Amino acid sequence: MDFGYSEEQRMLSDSVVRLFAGKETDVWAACCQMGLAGALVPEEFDGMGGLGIDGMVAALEIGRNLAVIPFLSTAAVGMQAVNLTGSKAQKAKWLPQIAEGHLQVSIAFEEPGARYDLDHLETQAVGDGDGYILNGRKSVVLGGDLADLIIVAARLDNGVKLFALDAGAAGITRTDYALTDGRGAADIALHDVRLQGDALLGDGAAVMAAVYDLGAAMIAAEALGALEKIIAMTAEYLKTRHQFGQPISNFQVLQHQMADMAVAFEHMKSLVFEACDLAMSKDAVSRAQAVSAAKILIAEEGRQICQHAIQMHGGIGVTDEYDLGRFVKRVTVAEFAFGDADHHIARYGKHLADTADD
Amino acid sequence: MDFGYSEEQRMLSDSVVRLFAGKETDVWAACCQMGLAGALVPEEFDGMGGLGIDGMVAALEIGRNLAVIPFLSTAAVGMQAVNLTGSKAQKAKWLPQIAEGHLQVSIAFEEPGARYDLDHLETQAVGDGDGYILNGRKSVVLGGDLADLIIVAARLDNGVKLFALDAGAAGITRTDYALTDGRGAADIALHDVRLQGDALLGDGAAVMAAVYDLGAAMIAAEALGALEKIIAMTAEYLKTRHQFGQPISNFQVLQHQMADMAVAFEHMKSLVFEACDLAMSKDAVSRAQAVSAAKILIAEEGRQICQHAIQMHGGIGVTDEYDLGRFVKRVTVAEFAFGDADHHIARYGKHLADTADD
Amino acid sequence: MDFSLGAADLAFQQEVRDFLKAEFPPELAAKSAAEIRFKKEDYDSWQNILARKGWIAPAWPVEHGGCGWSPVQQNIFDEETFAIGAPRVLPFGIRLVGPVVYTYGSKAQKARFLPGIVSNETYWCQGFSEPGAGSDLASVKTTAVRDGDNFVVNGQKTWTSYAHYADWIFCLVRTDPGVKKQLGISFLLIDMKTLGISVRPIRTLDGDHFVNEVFLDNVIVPAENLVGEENKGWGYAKFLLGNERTGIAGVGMTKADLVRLRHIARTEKRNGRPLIEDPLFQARLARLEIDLRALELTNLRMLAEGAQGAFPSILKIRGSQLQQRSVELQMDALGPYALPWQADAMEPAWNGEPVGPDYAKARAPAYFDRRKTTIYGGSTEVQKNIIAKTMFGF
Amino acid sequence: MDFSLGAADLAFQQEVRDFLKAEFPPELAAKSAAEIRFKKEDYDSWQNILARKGWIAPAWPVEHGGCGWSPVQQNIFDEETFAIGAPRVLPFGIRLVGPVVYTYGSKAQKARFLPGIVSNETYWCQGFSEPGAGSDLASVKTTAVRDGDNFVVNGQKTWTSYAHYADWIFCLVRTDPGVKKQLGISFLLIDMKTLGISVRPIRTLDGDHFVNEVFLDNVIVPAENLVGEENKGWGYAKFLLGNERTGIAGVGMTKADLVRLRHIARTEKRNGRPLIEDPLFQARLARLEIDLRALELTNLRMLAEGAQGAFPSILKIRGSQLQQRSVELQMDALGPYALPWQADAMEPAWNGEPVGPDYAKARAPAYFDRRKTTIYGGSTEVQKNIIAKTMFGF
Repeated sequence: MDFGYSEEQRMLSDSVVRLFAGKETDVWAACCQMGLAGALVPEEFDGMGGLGIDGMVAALEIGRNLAVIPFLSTAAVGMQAVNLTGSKAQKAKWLPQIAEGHLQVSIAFEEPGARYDLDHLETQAVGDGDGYILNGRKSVVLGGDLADLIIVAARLDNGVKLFALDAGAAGITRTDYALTDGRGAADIALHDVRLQGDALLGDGAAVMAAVYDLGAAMIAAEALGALEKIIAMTAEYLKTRHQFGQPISNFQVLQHQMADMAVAFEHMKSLVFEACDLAMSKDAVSRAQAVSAAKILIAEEGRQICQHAIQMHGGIGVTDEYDLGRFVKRVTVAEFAFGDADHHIARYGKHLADTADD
Repeated sequence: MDFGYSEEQRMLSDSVVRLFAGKETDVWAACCQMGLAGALVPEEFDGMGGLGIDGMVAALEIGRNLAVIPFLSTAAVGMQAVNLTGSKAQKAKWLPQIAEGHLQVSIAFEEPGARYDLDHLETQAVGDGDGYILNGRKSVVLGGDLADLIIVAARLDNGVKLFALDAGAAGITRTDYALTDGRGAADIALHDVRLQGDALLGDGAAVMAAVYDLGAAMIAAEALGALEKIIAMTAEYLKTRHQFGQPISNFQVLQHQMADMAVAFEHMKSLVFEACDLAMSKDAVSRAQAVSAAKILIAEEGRQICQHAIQMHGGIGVTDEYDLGRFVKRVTVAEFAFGDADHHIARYGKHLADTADD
Repeated sequence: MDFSLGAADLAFQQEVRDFLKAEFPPELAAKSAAEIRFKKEDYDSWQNILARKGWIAPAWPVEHGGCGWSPVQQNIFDEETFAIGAPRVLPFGIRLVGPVVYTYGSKAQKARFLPGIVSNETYWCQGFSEPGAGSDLASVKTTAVRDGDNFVVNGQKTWTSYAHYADWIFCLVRTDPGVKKQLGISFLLIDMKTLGISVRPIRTLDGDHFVNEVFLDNVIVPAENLVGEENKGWGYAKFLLGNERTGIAGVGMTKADLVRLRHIARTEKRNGRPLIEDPLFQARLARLEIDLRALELTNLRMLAEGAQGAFPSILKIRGSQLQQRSVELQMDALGPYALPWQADAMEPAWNGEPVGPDYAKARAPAYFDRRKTTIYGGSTEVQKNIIAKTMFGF
Repeated sequence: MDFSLGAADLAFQQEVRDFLKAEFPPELAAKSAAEIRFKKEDYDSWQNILARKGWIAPAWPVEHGGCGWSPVQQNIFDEETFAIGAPRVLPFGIRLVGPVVYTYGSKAQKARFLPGIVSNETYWCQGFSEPGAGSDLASVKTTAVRDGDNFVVNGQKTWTSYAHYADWIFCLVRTDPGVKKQLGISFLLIDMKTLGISVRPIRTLDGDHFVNEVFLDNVIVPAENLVGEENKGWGYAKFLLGNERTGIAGVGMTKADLVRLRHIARTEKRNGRPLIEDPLFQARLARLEIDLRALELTNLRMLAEGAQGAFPSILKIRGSQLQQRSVELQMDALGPYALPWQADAMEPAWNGEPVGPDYAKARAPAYFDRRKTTIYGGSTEVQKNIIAKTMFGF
């Protein structure tokens, strides 16, 4: 049993910290140069072959530093979708490009009205000679505004398949926008999009959940990093802010709220660690339960921490000029991306009920 | 709009207060003498013809004084079951006896495994000449340990009927016990109980809900009275108790917990008032929504108040020798009798969803 | 006990409804329904209608141009106007400075300032909060030094709502720095056009601009603009802060929020069923409706029984919490479409096409905006201190 | 990072399981399953088995008869014994006074007292709390006045768990009333059979008797029973209170509670379906399981990383809350059968027939009993004070 970073993880963490502390103009390019884009890419495809915990090491720093980079969309979930479903040739084509930072990839699994239900899939693929024709709509595709390659889930005959679409292909309409935390996304409409046969990656059903779980774990880790900063900022603010002739950290009610935050944070941290540890595991049940557990705490207790932090800051906490709000918005995005609390509690609870032993 | 007691309610309240403050050896007999047993009995049957709010006036004092008397079982729900379903002759036979305090009546609606669902009814009545034969089991019948008359719900042919059973009838087996707050109850088994034809009161389906709602409103009012005392006791305790060289009421965390209690209490009080105001209303929908609303707050926020009160008392709060626990146990019984929080939230929510306007 | 409105109040309610039906501008109703942010011209348009009708100052005595309505009538009016989505009447003249002027002002001040408020010609803003003061309102650092017939004012105010709309500002200023902080404060009325005043916008978490910093740099204020006595300003401020009784719970606003919430919950789906039928969401919605009903009744109890003791604080605490929970649950109802940030789509000038359902754009901004409700107007923490004081009698 | 047990720990876990399978008395297992309250003979029977095996003092150094296990091993042992429903080893000798004696006691005291503890011959109780002291443990009023080779002790202790089983009591006594309260306290070991000691039972909300008042009336205690130095007792007490690190979170107990809870939730029905499938109940159960997993991992993190800073307080707070929530949800799972009060049915001597399902009788008593967990051993409020201190660095 060991809850510390390995030597490699420590090095990765230090590099990311240094990079974010610097004044890079193109942060993602610098990240790619130090290997972050390939952190989770298998070694045989020019990556570092990292696992979920290695991804977490990066995600924590991304959250702590409010970095807006396509690590999650491209280097984690986009990469994993290709890696889990692609043929040897497809992987050889795309994964090294991802690792080098030359290709941005997004997953487009969710659809309007699906509300996190990956089985709710109306996008249709039909055979067309050697290739396929796709029609459908995808919603809130993270990184979809900048993606070069979009991994789309669609029904083909009676199965669910993943396809790799060139973002510039005819028939694709993107509506780009920013999320609450500033990262880009897009709604995507597919109208008679024609694909070559080699755009078919493979079976989607089980893989979608695996990819989605990795995304949930990574964004939970980002939120954990942001929450750590929120708690530290709030403690610091209470110490320096004076009211009624004393630092407001003297007020017992505020002291206890800080203590509540600390209690919640340490427990959340444990679950995020476990979720990330299992985020690339093939054991779908353990992975799903651990990821849902972490995601629920982030959504529920993370939100609580954010609300209390704003409250304890008072007026300054609700201004857009003060950094607190940016961290809070980062956590809020993590609440709603890759399944909200109710989605995960239902998934976790169903498994609990189905498997309760007697 | 007027939220104060009427002249009559003030008098009723004062009488009950005086009575409980006295040293009566037979409290219920004294209550009956002052008319409490007949407070809700229609005037034509020798009662005071009071409504839900009048019942509340009494129930509040019962809760404040931890009185163990069959007001709820006999004078409220037992009376109301007879009153709403009985023929003129049946009412003339039983209601004056109730009003005089010569008859204790309990309702036996719920059954093992029904979990507050009044439609879950397995007790069977079959015709037998001019009369009926009953078989079934009833659970947690409030006041069932001392009842002279038991109003039983049973299926007859395709309908649900209420029957009035003499508690001493052959075939009735009672298992008596005390509830957490000291009031008596019984589980009742009915094995080939033979009834005369005039034991049939009438249709049960709609009436059961009305009677049950009255019970829920009254026990919520009892709990409100108990909670008022709990809050007052706690405030008093904090003022007198010294620790670290000062009264512990100086600690801001405890001050804010008391404030939370006050906020919860005033809002609960408003809903209990409304629930009792509508508790004998024929408008089944308004009554049900108001009663469920009050019952939910009592169960959820009432429990919170109890837990915080114990916590703020520290060690003394968990001893059986100190009065606090008796009040807390009274509230706990009110949480589970006549439907728990989940029962009422489901009922309230279902109506909300069914009737949401667009 | 009687929970229903009496005949006179019912008739009043009908009168209000008839008036609103006849006079509330359809273009404001449309803006409200589409959640387009109201601007000065919108407030103006509605407040002018109310002023013409003589209904702009519900709580003021009739002699000063007010309605002289009872608290119950004021509450009816509040709820009815909120229900149709009317802009709230900006409170700074009507609810805040007006009563101070007619209670403590000189005859000349009454004649000068009150007509402009009830005719909706003069917009006011409130210069109480200062940087770093927070809940400690009496720690006023802005100074006013007597210089002949004038005061010279220097300092900074913050969280000044709608200062950019305002013609006048009412300020707490320190006129005696040598005494206990509550004793050296005066209450001064200042023309916003005076030389030396500048306004800097503060953008809030929802991306909107309604609060400002106000800088006062050697601002010359005629001494005749001093309200009441010098160094007695803290008393007037406490009067002002304690004066607002109806509307403290925000019942009307939260009711309107719940209408929207139910609409969203019927429209959104989870597992193919309307969200309102999802047991977890339904339970939360039910719980919120129940708490709102409790708040509404408790508010009515205060109106009927008088705003004594801890009552106003109790309503402020729960009322502000429900104002937060209602928009929080609206946001939760969206699921993935809570993610796009579309605050710009709430601006009248915006002409793009929002993504997701039409009610999505305002949800996250509303959630962030409402965090303020437990902070301003006496934070939840301050209100709890007050309640504890009444409970422990110290 | 590695979340799993290493090979050596897995082997140890297997050894513990094998031992428990072979040695845990079936009659205790039956009592535990039937929720019959353990009495002295039950504790005795199990603790004798552990003592014979040499496993009664997991954290003690081997030289004093302990196991010398690592924190992780101690945790494994805790969890395994809780899982089978074994009585917890009463902590007063093993966990509390023992380490004080072997750390601060004289050679003679070690020789005299430690063997009785590891052989399970001597039962101890803890004389710290006094009436009216609450969380202010240092406000000791019980006095010990030197009289030749003896102390004469007068005072009263309260919340003294299992004083009625105890042969000895370790007491905080005031030996110098003239100094700051923490500086005048001594740590005294007193034979419960000494003249002048009387024990009065206190019944708790669950109807059980395990705590007591202990009255000390001119009790003569040989000075050789003073641990360490006179007036240094507060330091030993703090050592004792801070010494308990494994088990602080109560993970094993709550895990066992959840096994029972799941059983109840599968058995009880709502609307004809198992309660565990009811969405609201299932969500609460899931939430509790998740919080327990978080607690378990956080506890392991502390064992691996060391019990520094606020860690023990964090675990105490959350651990005690989950101990409460688990029995609360068990009670809620019953519905109407939460109402009958059947605490007597938990007594070994009772021979009636409880009403409702067999698991009903202990639910309400357990709910009330567990309210103590956030009060004793450093209340939640005290723990939060400690956490805040570490966060603000004062």
